[in-house]
Amino acid sequence: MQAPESQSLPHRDWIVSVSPHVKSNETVAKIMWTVVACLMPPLFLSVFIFGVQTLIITAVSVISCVAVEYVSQKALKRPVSIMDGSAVLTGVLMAFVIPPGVSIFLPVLGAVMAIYIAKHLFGGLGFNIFNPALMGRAFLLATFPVAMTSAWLAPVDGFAIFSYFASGVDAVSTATPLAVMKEQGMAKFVEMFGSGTSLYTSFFLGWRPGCIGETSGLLLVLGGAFLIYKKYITYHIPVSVLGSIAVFTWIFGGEGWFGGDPILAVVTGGAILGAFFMATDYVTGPSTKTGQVVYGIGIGALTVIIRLKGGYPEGICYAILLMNPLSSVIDGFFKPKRFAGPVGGAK
Amino acid sequence: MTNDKSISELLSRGILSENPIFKLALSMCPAVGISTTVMNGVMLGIAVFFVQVFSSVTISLFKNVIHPRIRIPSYTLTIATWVTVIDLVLAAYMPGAYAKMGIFVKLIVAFAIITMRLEMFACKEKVSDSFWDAVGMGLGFMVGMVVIGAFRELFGSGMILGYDVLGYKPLLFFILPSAGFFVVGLMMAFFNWIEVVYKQKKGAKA
Amino acid sequence: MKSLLTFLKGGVHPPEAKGQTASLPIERMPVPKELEIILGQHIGAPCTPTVNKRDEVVEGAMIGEVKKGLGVPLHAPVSGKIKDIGTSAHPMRVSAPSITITVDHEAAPVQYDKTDWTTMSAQELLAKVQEGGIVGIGGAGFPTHVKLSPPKDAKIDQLLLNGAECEPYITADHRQMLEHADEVVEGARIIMKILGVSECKIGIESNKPDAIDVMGKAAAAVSGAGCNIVVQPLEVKYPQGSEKQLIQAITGRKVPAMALPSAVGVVVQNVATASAIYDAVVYGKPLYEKVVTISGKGINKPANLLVKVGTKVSDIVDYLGGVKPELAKIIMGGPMMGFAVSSLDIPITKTTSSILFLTEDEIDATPHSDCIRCGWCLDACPMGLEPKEIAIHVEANKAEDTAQFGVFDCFECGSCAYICPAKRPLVQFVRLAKMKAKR
Amino acid sequence: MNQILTITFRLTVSCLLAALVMGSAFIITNKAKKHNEHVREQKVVYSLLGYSDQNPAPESVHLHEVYRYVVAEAGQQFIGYLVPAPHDAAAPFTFVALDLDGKMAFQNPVNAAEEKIREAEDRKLAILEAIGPGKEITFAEQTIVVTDNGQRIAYLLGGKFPGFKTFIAVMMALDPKYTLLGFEVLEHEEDPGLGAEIEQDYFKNQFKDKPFEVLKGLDVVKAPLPAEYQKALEGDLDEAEIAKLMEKYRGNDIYALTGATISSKFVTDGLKGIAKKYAYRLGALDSVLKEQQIAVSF
Amino acid sequence: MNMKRLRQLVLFSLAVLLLPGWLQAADFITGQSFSGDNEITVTFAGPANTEVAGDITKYTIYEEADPDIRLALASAKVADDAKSVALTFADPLNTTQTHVVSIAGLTGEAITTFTVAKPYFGYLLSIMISALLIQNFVFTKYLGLCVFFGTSKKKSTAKGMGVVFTLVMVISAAMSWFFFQFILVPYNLGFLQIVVFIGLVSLTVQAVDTILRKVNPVLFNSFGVYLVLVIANCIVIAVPLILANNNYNFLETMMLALGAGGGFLLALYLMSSVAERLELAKIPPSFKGLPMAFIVAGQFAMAFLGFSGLQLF
Repeated sequence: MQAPESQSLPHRDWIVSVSPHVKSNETVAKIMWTVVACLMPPLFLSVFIFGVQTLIITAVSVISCVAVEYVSQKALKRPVSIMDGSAVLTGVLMAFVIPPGVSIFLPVLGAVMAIYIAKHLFGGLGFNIFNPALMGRAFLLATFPVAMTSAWLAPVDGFAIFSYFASGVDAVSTATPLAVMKEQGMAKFVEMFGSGTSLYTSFFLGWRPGCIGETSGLLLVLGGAFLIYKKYITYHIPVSVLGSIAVFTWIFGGEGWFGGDPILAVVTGGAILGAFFMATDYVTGPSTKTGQVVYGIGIGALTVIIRLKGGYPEGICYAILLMNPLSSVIDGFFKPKRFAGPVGGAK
Repeated sequence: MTNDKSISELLSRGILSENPIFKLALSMCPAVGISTTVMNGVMLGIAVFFVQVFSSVTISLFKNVIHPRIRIPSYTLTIATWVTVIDLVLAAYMPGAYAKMGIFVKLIVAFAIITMRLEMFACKEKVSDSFWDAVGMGLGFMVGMVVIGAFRELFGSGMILGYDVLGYKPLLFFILPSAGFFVVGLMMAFFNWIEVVYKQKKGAKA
Repeated sequence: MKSLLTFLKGGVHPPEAKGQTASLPIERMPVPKELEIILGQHIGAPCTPTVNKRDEVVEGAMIGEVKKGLGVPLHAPVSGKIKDIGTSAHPMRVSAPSITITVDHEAAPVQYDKTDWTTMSAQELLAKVQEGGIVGIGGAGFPTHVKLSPPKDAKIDQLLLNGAECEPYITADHRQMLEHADEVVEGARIIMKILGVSECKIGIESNKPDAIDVMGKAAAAVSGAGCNIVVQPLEVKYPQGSEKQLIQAITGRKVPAMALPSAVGVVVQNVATASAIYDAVVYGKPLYEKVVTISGKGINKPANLLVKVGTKVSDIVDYLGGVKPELAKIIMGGPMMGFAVSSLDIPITKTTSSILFLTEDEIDATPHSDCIRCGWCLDACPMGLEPKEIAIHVEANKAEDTAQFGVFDCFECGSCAYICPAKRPLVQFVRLAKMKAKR
Repeated sequence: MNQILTITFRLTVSCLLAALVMGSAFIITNKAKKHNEHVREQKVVYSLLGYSDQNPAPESVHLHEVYRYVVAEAGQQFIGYLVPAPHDAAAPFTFVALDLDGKMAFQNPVNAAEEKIREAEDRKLAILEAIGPGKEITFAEQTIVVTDNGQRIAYLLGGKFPGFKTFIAVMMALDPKYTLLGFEVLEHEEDPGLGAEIEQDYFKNQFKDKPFEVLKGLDVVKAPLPAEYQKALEGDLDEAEIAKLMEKYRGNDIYALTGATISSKFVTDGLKGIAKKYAYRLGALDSVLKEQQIAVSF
Repeated sequence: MNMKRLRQLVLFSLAVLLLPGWLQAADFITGQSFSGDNEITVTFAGPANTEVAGDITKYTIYEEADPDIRLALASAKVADDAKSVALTFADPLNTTQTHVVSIAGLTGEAITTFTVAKPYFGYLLSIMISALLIQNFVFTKYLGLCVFFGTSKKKSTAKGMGVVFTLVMVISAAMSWFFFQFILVPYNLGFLQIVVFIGLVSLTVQAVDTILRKVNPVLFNSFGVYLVLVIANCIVIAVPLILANNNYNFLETMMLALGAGGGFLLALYLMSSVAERLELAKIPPSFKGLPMAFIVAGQFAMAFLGFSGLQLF
């Protein structure tokens, strides 16, 4: 190659690559870290109402996920990508769907399942078929059924968190609203949690027993809304999941038809967390908008089926896991509309 | 297939190089379904061993009488007969173990490995060779089942053959039904990996 | 104010980055010592030289022609002496046959006389267009006279002028429209006569309000019975300048896959092409000059230059005071679809619209990672294709199966690769797939 | 044609051979199977009564099997019990039928060997023969009355009730005052680690020694098992301590298994239902036997 | 002609399914069902005598199998329009049992008797759904794994395979049921079930093969290849064995076969859709192929745990 003639040119090689030469400033890492950031407010609220234990569990979960990611990538001779935040996100999400009172040993095991088996065996981020965090949870639920279904803590009065530090009083264990509803009936539920608008608001704000990150609907919705605003997710999946949960619960949830309580169905359990942060996982969900709506409705329907008729009080985790493998089928059905068909085709 | 096969060759083929579970990947259903304890593995292994040996010998004995057109029906009949026999025997004398294995004893009748040995080996070879081949295959199946069963029993309930070895239960997960898939999958991968490493070492030496 | 139109599906909105040059008037660059004119400047068969080494040529004289097949003649941009008939560096191919002319700076400038085109027949006009060596300036260089003679069974009812200029940085068309609005509109009228249509719409993106204004006035001045030229403001969205997207944006019609715009009764021409047609028909001046945007943070003095075809990039760099040390990438064409070059010896062709000197903070050099199936590329693709699937299949050595995802409909606009958060070179994957997949 | 004949012939022969093998295997094993099943059942029964290989049941202990049938005759229904008669009676068994209000309807001696009575089919035929035509009988259940030196010491009841997954089959023992002596889970498909814990001693022993009065109203509480009680239930304490604690918690409801409230509730309700029904029926049967002076072996 | 036959068959079977419901209701009683744990709701054709309907002493209620155990009523609440009554019981009801309700003096007759049971149709459906999802033959019963792993690489193959399996399973289950019910049980030949069932499966396969070849060669060409694989497969033989164990009646058998076949089809389809994605994935070399398929199946099995304990009806 000839040297540049001009004197004014510094001598160096120009980058030669394929078009386009400008790219948007969105990166995978940016997306992941933003989602993680959106999950921080609910976590802090959780620390506030359940105690530091939740923070420790989340930290253990994150650290073990990152560690497993590092080890897996080293072992499989792949580039280490722990800085892209995906393992951190998996760690946070997995911690969010386990009860606050479990041993810190659990998330370590869950991380192996979530990161190594459910993700890296498939080829790493982008190739997994099932949502790693939820697979980790399903594994923990199968392995430690008692801890995972009973280590719930009652939310403490806002200021008790400080006395927790002072006195080290153990938190009070309790049952989740959905479990009470399922196992002890609606009467007991009303006795424990009350009813009406104050119930909805306290549940929506997060003052209820539940998994570490699922209780505060408000903060989760705010986080989700921020992601929608940033265009990282679209409204399709959250709206269709929550909408179908509400509608199906309304139709089938009560005695007879149309007697269920749609608002309660949305604000209890992990519906909001699942709808905004789990079901919207890029890798395991469909890519087309129509497909996403169908996927969301499927998740909502399965959630309601499991909640009302199934063996578990909450069903959204399994519902998402069951819909995960269908996402490619759904994408196959709802391919994006081509700009125009071939010549001679219908215009 | 040559006619001259030493007994050890016939045996090792079934147990190692053509292990029905890890190598041929046949008869996977029980390997996943009821491999939660070593005992289950041994029991079903015995049943399969029995059926395999008796069927092989029977077919080998009557190979000249069996008309090629009704070859497959004859195999099926033979296998079904011996399965019925072992089913009745187990039900009568080992009701506890039999109950644990449930429907899988009867399902030996549909094991691909048995029919395959009959078709590939017993219908052509001498009775004694067929016998040893069947013994190898039956043992191979049993070994596979026992290995998986030992793994799951040890890590699932901390026991081996019902004796408490660890004193605590490490991971309930392994005795759960769905773990069967994971354990078999991981073991297969493990054996593949060993093979690759072994070959590499061999290659490095040569 | 008319409502802003745009195409329906996909598209992205990269930073426009036109501020550097949008307000700079077109500046005629002095002719350098030497020009290298590449013989194949249009789609079709390359020209064969009609001159020999050491021949003297005058500005505007034909130096190459296409004897067989699709093509237009090539003209000498300057008076001078044929120095060599050899090869030159080329942005897409490594090298290409070319004619080198040593410029005769002493030669008297050629004078072109204005003629009245309205008296000419459509056939004569078309011949003038061909003789003028006019090709599609905005696009790949398709011979314009071919485009202006649509198949007989096609009923053309509209002419669209493409003033969208959707690629970032480029302002050449913008300046042309501002400074030569009348020529553009007149060129449009010539085309309308050739096609025998009475409707013409000029699509201009709304980030060029001054151009919309000036063009609107120019169009209104000539519009009347049997000639209706209007300016249609468009939403700012890439790739609006693509023919099919522009047609949909303005007319709402969809051109079927593998079909030409004439299938839906439309012919699209670039505004710069219209201007060139005006020159060729009214003055008989062939296409040998070109407005090129020189921009990017890596060049000392950005400009909109009127350069002779055949001017080498290095001459332009010298003229503009050299490049900055931060320069990382040189692109011929727009940042979305242009080609990165490794040498400055490349000459300008009829289709060169810009040369960008980009620094590292303008380009993205992040290494790409695996697809995370976010589906953004599906949303961005203006053709409704599935770039992620194409790429994943190519990576898994299954490029043959990609036809189902519409790989052949792709015109490589780069929207998908622009938007991809994993920074995947999706266009490159598509090109690979096109090579391997069978229709 | 010849070929077809050959094939047919050979197939027939092989079928016959196979049938021969299977048939003989069946005949040989069938008896052993029945014997072993019976032995297994007896083992469960004795273990519930507190006997084991180390501590075998004394000679004086006898098991008396009572079979209950639902008898239908011309739109009317009766509850019939096949009860063993004393050794000196004319027929070894008596079929006693009660009407739905627990009043005597009819009784017939059944003359059949004990081995025959064990076989469901033979038993049915024997009863039908004894009670005469026009009646249909459906087997309902089998219960065992245990006597020691002629004194009733326990009742053993089998039962099957819905569980969380499928059915839970149990065998339970009641003393003559219907105090629950204990129960054994025979069959279940509950979730490992959750509902499957109903097999564990600390759950089963909670039911031990619940008096009938408590049993009738027994419910499940969703509260953690007190540590001392758990130790007592698992037998980790010395006997006096255990007895004290068992006494302390005797009147309590059942502490549900953690994470398996539903399974616990099913077991509790199931046992409660079986015991209540049995107590009612045995009361009716006893009063009829007494009233009609029908001699039975227990 | 064929379609007409089919329609007749469907109508007939629907009639058979629904008939019990019609016959059971006495004229005045238009509806009776369990509502909740300890409640039975009875609806009448017209307004009932509120004094009778609201008097708990007029009712005699027992489980069909236990006619001597009367269930204690806590209250009988007559609706305002007197067209229905809600019977509340002291203890929770065992709703799996058929309950017999008699009301004295409600109508002209002395005693009105009718039965309350969960809809039989629902029971049938629950058998099918159980075999389809809750006890999915592949993911929770581990049957048919060889074929499952062998033929789940392409969606089209998976669909064809699943359909053929379902077909064979339904036909062979029907034949096995008849054989079992009318030959093996009456003649005490239960121990021959393995031989008989496998023979019937082979026969079915042969018959389907022959008929399909004659009737619909196109279909045969697309399905024929799978037929060979069906014979020696445990999932097919498992259906008759299960029905023999559980003493199912014919309709229940059909539902089980349909559910099992459908479940197999579902599993194959799910697995094949995933397999198409797996082919593009960067799986570590030692996991390529079967090991990965097992891991995926394990994950499916874990996801299917979500259905555990599901009771739709």
